[in-house]
Amino acid sequence: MHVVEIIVSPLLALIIGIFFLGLSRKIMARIHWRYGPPITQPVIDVIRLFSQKAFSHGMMFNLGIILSLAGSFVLILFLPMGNICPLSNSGGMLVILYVMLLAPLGIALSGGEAANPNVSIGISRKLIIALGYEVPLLLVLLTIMTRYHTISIVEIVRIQQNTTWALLDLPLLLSGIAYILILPAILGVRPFEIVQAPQEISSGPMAEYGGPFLALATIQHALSLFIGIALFVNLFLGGAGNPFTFFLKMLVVFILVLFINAALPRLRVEQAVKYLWRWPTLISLAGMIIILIIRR
Amino acid sequence: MSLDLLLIVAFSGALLTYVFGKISSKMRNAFGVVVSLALVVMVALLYGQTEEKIFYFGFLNLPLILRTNMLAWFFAISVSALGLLCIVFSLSYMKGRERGDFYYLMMLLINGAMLGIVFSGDLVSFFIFWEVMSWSTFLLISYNRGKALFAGMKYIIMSILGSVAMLIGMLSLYATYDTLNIVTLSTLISSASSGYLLFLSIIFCIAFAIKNAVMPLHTWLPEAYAEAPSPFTAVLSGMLTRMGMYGFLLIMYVMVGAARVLNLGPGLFKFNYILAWLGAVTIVIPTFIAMLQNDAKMLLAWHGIGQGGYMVLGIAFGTSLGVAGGIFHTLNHAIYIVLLFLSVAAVQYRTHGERDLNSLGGLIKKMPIAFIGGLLGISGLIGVPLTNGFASKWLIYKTLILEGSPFLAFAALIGTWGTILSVFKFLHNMFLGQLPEKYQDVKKSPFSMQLPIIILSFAILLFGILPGIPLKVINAIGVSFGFESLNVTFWGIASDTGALNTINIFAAVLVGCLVVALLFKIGPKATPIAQDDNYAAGAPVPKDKYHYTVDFYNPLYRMITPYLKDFIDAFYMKLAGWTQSLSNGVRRIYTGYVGHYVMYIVLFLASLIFIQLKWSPW
Amino acid sequence: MNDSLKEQLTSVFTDVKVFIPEEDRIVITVEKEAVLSVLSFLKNHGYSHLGLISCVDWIEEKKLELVYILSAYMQEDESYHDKERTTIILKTKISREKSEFLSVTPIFVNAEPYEREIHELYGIHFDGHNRLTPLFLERKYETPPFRKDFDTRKYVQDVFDNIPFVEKKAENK
Amino acid sequence: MDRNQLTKWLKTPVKMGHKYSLHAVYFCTGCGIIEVPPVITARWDAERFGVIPVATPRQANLFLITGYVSVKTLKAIIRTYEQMPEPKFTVGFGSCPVNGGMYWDSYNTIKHLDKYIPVDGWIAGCMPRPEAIFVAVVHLWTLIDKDMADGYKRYRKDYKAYRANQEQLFGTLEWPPLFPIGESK
Repeated sequence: MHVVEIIVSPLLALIIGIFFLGLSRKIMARIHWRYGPPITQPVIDVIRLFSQKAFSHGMMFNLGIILSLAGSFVLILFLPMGNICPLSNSGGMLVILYVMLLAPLGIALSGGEAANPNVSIGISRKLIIALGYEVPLLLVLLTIMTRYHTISIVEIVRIQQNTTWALLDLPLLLSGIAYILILPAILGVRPFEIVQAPQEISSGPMAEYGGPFLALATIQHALSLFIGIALFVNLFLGGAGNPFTFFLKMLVVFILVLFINAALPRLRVEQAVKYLWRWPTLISLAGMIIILIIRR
Repeated sequence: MSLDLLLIVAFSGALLTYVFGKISSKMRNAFGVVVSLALVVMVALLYGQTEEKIFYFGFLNLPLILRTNMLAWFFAISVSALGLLCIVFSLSYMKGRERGDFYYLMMLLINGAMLGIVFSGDLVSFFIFWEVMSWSTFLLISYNRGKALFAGMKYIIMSILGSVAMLIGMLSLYATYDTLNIVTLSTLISSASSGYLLFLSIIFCIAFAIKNAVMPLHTWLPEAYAEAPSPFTAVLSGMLTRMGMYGFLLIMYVMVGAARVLNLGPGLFKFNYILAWLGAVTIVIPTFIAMLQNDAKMLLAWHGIGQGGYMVLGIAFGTSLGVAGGIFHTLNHAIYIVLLFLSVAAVQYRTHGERDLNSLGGLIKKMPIAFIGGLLGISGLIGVPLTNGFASKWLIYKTLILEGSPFLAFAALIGTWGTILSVFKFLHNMFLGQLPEKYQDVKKSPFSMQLPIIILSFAILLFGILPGIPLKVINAIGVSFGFESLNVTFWGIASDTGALNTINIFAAVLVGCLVVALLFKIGPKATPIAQDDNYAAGAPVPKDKYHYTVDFYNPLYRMITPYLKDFIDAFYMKLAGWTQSLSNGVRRIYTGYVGHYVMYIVLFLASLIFIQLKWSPW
Repeated sequence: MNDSLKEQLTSVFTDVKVFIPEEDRIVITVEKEAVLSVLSFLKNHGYSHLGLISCVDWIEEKKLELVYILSAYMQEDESYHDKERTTIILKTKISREKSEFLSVTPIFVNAEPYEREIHELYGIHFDGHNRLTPLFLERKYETPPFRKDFDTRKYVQDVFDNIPFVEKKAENK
Repeated sequence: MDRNQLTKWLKTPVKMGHKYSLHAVYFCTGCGIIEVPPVITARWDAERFGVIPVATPRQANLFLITGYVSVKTLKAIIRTYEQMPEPKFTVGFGSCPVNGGMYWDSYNTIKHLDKYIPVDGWIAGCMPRPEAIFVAVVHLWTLIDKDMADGYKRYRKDYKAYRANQEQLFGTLEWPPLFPIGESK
């Protein structure tokens, strides 16, 4: 049973991620008053990309993108998806936090070897934005962990199953709001799409990615969409009994984020970091202080 | 394998290398390596023994004691192993340099002194070896003359302050218990009043805080690391600064004992609580300062301070997990900071001493081994899973969160993300990005430099995937301090409140990489192209016209530089200025005419008589 | 107001012909030696904006005519008001064979690209110009392309047309 | 539009993939680029057929040469074309790339684009309307189906001739040849 879970959960995550990508292009098109591509367009793109003979800048260029996608797949094994959570007892929340780091590190390393100016600028923007949203994210995660007095995410989900959702449980409301405010930054979606800005830095770290590299990068982007939203659903919306209700909750959150994405223009790096360090941080700090007061 | 033989070999070996150096440098190098190898073997054979050797010299009728226990062995093995690797590394690094014999003498002397500190059973020999270590470090830091002299001066003044503080503590101990043997002291001390214990802890911890560069006393470290010759900086940052950690452990958990030290001091301002907060501050601020540095060694130096904060935080938190995490982090930090400094030295060796990150770049194709060393070093420093940094940080975080102090955990986690940014800038500016014109013909580093880098990289991965190996020893240390033992499995900690299982993570990452590599193989094989054949809107990427890794995090600099001025260093400089002007004033009294001296004496006597007449105090 | 400028010009300079074709436009034709002094005179009188330098190729007279177009920047004070509307067109003729002329960059710094363009397309060498490198054209031309005696059709024939089509070349090999 | 015929997908996934995911390099070479924005946005919406503009040639497989090609722009076009991954298609857009069009006797524009880089399809018209682009895309589909859209193969086969033409026009080129000149015959 355990082995089946290990195979099923990444595949399920991949399917949901690719579906989200296709859905996002369709909904964005409809918002732009256009007909838009079919939902399966990302699958067509990936098939076409795998058939192209790309250019590689060297050994690290290949290994980096492989490491980054492997990092995303490994992270999915730690995230509970409904009742499936293969590697729940080998490290818990802290491992998730650190394995979330592997994907951008992999892309940064492989892009770095390409010595392309756009890539270097993209990498530095990626790391600055990551520092930007990590401050409130860490505060939120620590609040939850101290609130439920555990560091394993399966435990958090189980407690929420018994009691109410974390979002509705009063003291954690502030942390929930803070997380929603930084969700577009975690997913790298429009108001914070500074890293892969096609117009400014010709899609940043992906500027030098050809056929198969770009295919792996799109799959990684799909998985990171899945991871960002799955983390939110697990921590604040109480996970789910079975994968299907989990998927429904994720769909709702995704469409909410998509509307924000469609409506807002792209921020500059300083504006983004200033925003991230002002409102979400204050709210999550207040949430943590409340939790500490209640615990005393 | 008796201890005194070990120390005799260490110190006589140092002197003999100096003598051999006069004959021929080849023999000196070979002898140096043989001595340090012998030390490693001898220390390894001491595993698990608790032996004690007492020597009576006529000195103050105090016995000099050498003893080994698990804690001593743990520090000794890392000191000698890393010392050996740095000696091997500096074989080719120091080839062209002058005063090579002096360099090797000092390196082996420091190696021996550190072993002496670790094995000394009483405070007098501890203090003697401590002074030998401080002085030889001062001589080696100012090896490069020029700015290094100032850095060495700054280092030696602060370490003298530390030694004086330690001396005061020892004198007060000798006055009350007239023995300086650590074991008997620890039994006698437990009966002392908590006020006296607090005084003792503070005095000794000032000495060790200076050596371990805890926040307010850290200002000597950046210049000392930057100016010292690189292989020595590796030793300095790897083990020498962590003698402060050994000192902390010795005082807090061996002498004063765990039970008493954890509730010293009134109410909220407990001694270890303040120390934990100092550790947390030491993590955050130096890491963000490191982000602004443009010199590779300064950047790593500031990280040395930052990581020191993790160790102090771990130890000061006083739970069995925290202490185990702190000690484990000392070992891990030693491994990857030595690796990073050695890879910087390898790059320096090839690019004629170039350290400025803004003018380096693109060396990945020219020096792949140095790149791999750098990559694994920074992933250890960040704490990427499967590297040793992660295992020790996980322990520290777990205890911080479960003990319910999220703000400390938040400081530690933000330190990690600050590390990621600044450390990736280090790797990107040195090895990735555009290769400047003048480094087109850089060759690979020689094998004697690559060997230590490969061994250390392997050690990072080994301790990352199987943290059980060192944790078993650390657990034994924790038990000897009186903490309950953690059930250490071969690959992490098995406990009901969240276990660490690095084999699962390793297997998952391995399978993930294989699957993705197969996925990658579906597409046709990519055609390799030159490093600089890039897309730049149809135009050629301008060569050397501009270097886009200059000012790598420019938007962030503008935001955080105003908050990160180094007030403490400025304060110390002002202090030094006042003392200088004060001493200038005093110097004028000694004018050299005998007449003046006689006048002073007469005046002094007159004032005494006057006081006696007026108030007759005697 | 234009006549007052006209009087000033004729009074100060000797052989300057001022002609006002329509309201707010003054055409001044000058000998090539006097160009620099007239330009600096006009600049001091408020016409500090050099809009454009262009060149006309009078092939019959064997002359190249340089045209400088000046106007005044917007100012608040009243006296400037009518000056802002007038544009001054300064013309001078130089010989076509020995096409040499002084650069006006000392007076108007923004003349630098205009002079580079005229140098590239008409072949007039401006001495005193710091950077007479090509501006737009990729290839070298013996007779500068904008001159009337440059036969574009013949140039296209012998440059572009004798580059063979790839397929034809492959077959006849 | 046989996009959702599964049998075709299983038989020839590469062809179908290329047909229904044409990513065009957003490179404004000439006056024709003013026709591309209406094609991508709401009124004509090329994304229905999977045609979207991408930022870098590395990610693209379609190269629209829009409008007249001046000698200076040709250098950038050749470099961009060579930076595109292998199965790539070029479409000459407007009459100027075909035979020089309105600038047939200009000293500064090149007359026949396919002397320098291989071109798979042409769209006539002095700024053809967006519908003409869709006709070109459909035409490209049929070419891909019949394996006639082999511009990149011709470039690889006759690279020596193409390179000679380019060097004849520019003298020496700064970037090295894409395929080793010796054995490209």
